[in-house]
Amino acid sequence: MWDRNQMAARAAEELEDGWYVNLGIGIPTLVANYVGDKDITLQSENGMLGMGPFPLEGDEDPDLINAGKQTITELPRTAYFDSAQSFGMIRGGKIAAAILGAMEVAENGDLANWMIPGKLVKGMGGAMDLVAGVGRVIVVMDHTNKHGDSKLLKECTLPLTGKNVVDRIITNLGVLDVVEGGLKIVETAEGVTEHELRAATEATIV
Amino acid sequence: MWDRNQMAARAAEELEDGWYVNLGIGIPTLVANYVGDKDITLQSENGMLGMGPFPLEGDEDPDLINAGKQTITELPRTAYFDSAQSFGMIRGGKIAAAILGAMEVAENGDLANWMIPGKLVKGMGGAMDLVAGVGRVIVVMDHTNKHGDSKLLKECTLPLTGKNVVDRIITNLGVLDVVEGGLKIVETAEGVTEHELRAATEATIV
Amino acid sequence: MKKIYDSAETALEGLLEDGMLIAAGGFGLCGIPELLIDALVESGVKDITIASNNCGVDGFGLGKLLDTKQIKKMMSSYVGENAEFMRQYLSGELELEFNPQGTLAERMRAGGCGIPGFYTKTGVGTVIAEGKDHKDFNGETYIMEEGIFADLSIVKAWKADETGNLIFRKTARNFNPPAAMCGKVCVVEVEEIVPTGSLDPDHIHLPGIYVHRIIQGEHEKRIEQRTVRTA
Amino acid sequence: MKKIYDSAETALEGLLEDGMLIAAGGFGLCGIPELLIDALVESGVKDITIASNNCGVDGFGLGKLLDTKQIKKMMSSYVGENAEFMRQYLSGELELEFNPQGTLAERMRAGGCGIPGFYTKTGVGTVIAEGKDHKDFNGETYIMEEGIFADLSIVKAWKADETGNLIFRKTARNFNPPAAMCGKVCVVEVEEIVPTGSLDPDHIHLPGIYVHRIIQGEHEKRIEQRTVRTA
Repeated sequence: MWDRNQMAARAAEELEDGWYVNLGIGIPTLVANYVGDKDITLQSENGMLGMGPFPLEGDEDPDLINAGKQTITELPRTAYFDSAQSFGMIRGGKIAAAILGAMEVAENGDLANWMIPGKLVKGMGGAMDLVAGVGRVIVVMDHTNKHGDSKLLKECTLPLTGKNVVDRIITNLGVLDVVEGGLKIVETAEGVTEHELRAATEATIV
Repeated sequence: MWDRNQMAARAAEELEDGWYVNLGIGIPTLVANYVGDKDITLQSENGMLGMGPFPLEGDEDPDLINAGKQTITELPRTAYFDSAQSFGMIRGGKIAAAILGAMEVAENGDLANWMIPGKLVKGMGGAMDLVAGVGRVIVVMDHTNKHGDSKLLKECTLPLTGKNVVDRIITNLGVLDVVEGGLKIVETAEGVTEHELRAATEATIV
Repeated sequence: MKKIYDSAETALEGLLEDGMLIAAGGFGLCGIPELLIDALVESGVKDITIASNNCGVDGFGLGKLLDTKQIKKMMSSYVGENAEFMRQYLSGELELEFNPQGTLAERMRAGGCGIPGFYTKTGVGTVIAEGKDHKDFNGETYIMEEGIFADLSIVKAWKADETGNLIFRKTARNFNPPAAMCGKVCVVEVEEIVPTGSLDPDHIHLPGIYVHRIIQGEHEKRIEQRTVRTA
Repeated sequence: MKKIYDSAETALEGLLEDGMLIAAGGFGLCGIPELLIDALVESGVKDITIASNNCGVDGFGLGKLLDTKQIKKMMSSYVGENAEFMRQYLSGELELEFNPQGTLAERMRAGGCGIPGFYTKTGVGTVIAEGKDHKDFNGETYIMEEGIFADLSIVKAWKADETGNLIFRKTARNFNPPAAMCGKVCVVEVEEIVPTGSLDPDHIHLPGIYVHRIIQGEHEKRIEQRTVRTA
């Protein structure tokens, strides 16, 4: 079974040299630590390409934050722009991949990650634009919720972020692709059998 | 009867302090010489606000031209931007007025100034966007063509640049407004009688 | 035409009306028009609709206008981390029109550019698409979103010259240019007003044509999530 | 990912195909991709459609591709002052889709921003509106224009860093950013390539994400209408 960092490391393997990539909040943010010597440029959808690491204590700049509102730094390649331009490049397919968290993923690639009606209203932020626009949508999340129920479902129960948008799912139990008819196991995490992964999954595995 | 410079001077009276204005090619360009101490900012729709005068000999810069492709200069207030932004501000109604030349104007405010089918293909350039977007469209042109025929018509015969778009017409014979039912004489040029102006006009004068 | 005003209060004089639509720049607490928000609180204007990505945080930024119940409706993409925003919405005290972040930014730009509607893939097949025109282009389905035409824009920039040419700083630019573009009147607060001619015309992010009134002032610039790394 | 190529010819390698749609930056002869145009002439690619405000002048800029009859169709706003352009159009040798200048710029931007269609007042009631969807918003009629999705963009900038971040100079910016945005592949020629990190991130006009290949070269930068004043 993979921990958060191992999931992030596995997700980093998805990225190709020269790609412009958007990382969501949570585990996806950790992916930046594992890109190694690949030439990856991170977009922060609030208006920046070339997102650098968190600042050193004392170097925080209130005018320099990421989409999670965290203080960050710039890099030699950094460029700033406004929100309309930022989502123009997202919608226009210039971002090769987005790595996002999720509450639920359905076997047809539906994604839900922005609200639980009557309970938790987070808002979609830029997620709906990202899943509609980027080249490849990779979800990184725990395989089950805190009650032990599968988050990979036959159908999403929560309001959707996007329909038929997820390409690949990386969980603590393994890697699955959305294919014709359901999900296909690409690999299992260390120490996880295919049987265990299937047992923890509600979605159809083909 | 007004000459070119007098027409331009009369057109300059139309402009109000603080306005952003677009001047077309030809006589409209001369209007800039007559704004006096009014605070007028000229747009050049190829991507500039704050257009300055022609350069001194030797100061021409190939990267600094107006929409007529003439070399120009910048001013302390100048800002540059791209063509999408430039026409965004035109379409969005941020330009208070455009002063344009015309081949024909109809009594309902239709304007034709971009082509003579089969004969002269100039292209509309930015004129269609300007007449659709700016606050006020002022046409400056000779009252008649070289054959002595009225350019103020009941209906345009040439392909339109815009429908019901002209607000005011300044010619060598006087000033007319487009109103319900036709054109209304605002004033006549020095030495021109209302009778003469009417006689030279095909459009209905109300 | 003097665009410079001496306070947020005077800069808003004659512009406020109950029930109006205000577009506000800023993302989270970054690049928000703090001074103009405070002046809106002071003014007591009510039943306003605000188009803004967020609604500040509890007690700061646009959150102050939630506390005073001056906001009737928000057009936003994100509620998270603002407890009062979520509470007022869930209790039905506040209307909330969810806009995907990119759709919101593009709707503002569209309004400013005289574009009353445009098609986007964002939100197709979700609640966002309900009741909206659908249209196929090259075999893919898109929905129509409408331009936002605000009565007033409130915006924060880093520097302005006296004609209103604006420069923003780093990610504080965000929604400020599109918000500025879509208002009938745009009021801007800056950290510094510089003499006209001291900005390079190629460095201007938003030309003064969009800017009607300018004030200069001190900004708290609160940080929402202070995160650091160890050396 | 090395984006820098040593010549216009190598930068276009593998990208050209007969019948393709190319978006070109520039206005008149200002800010045109001279070197890439010359390489297109050399390549012999034919039946191309070019989206560009103008088609150069007789014998210079895109006008060279008229002389060689490589262009099947132009999408432009302006023909004037190019005799061969007008001749080929009037004789039926060349297709010409007239686009109002602002519509052309917005169509390019839209294509680059994933917007397949938008509404505009420009051209309503004229030949431009014929055959296009009409729709009313707030009692006014608008027409739908479609985004341009080009196979290739050819663009001229002033400076690029090694990651393709671009800076333009004065009115030579014009159509270059929207043209760059709407191409599947974008090739840029610049006067100077500077080391990454030497451009201020707040001064970049077009981020490198839009730029796939870059060349540096000498530009003639011919002036179309040299006009001067007397001191």
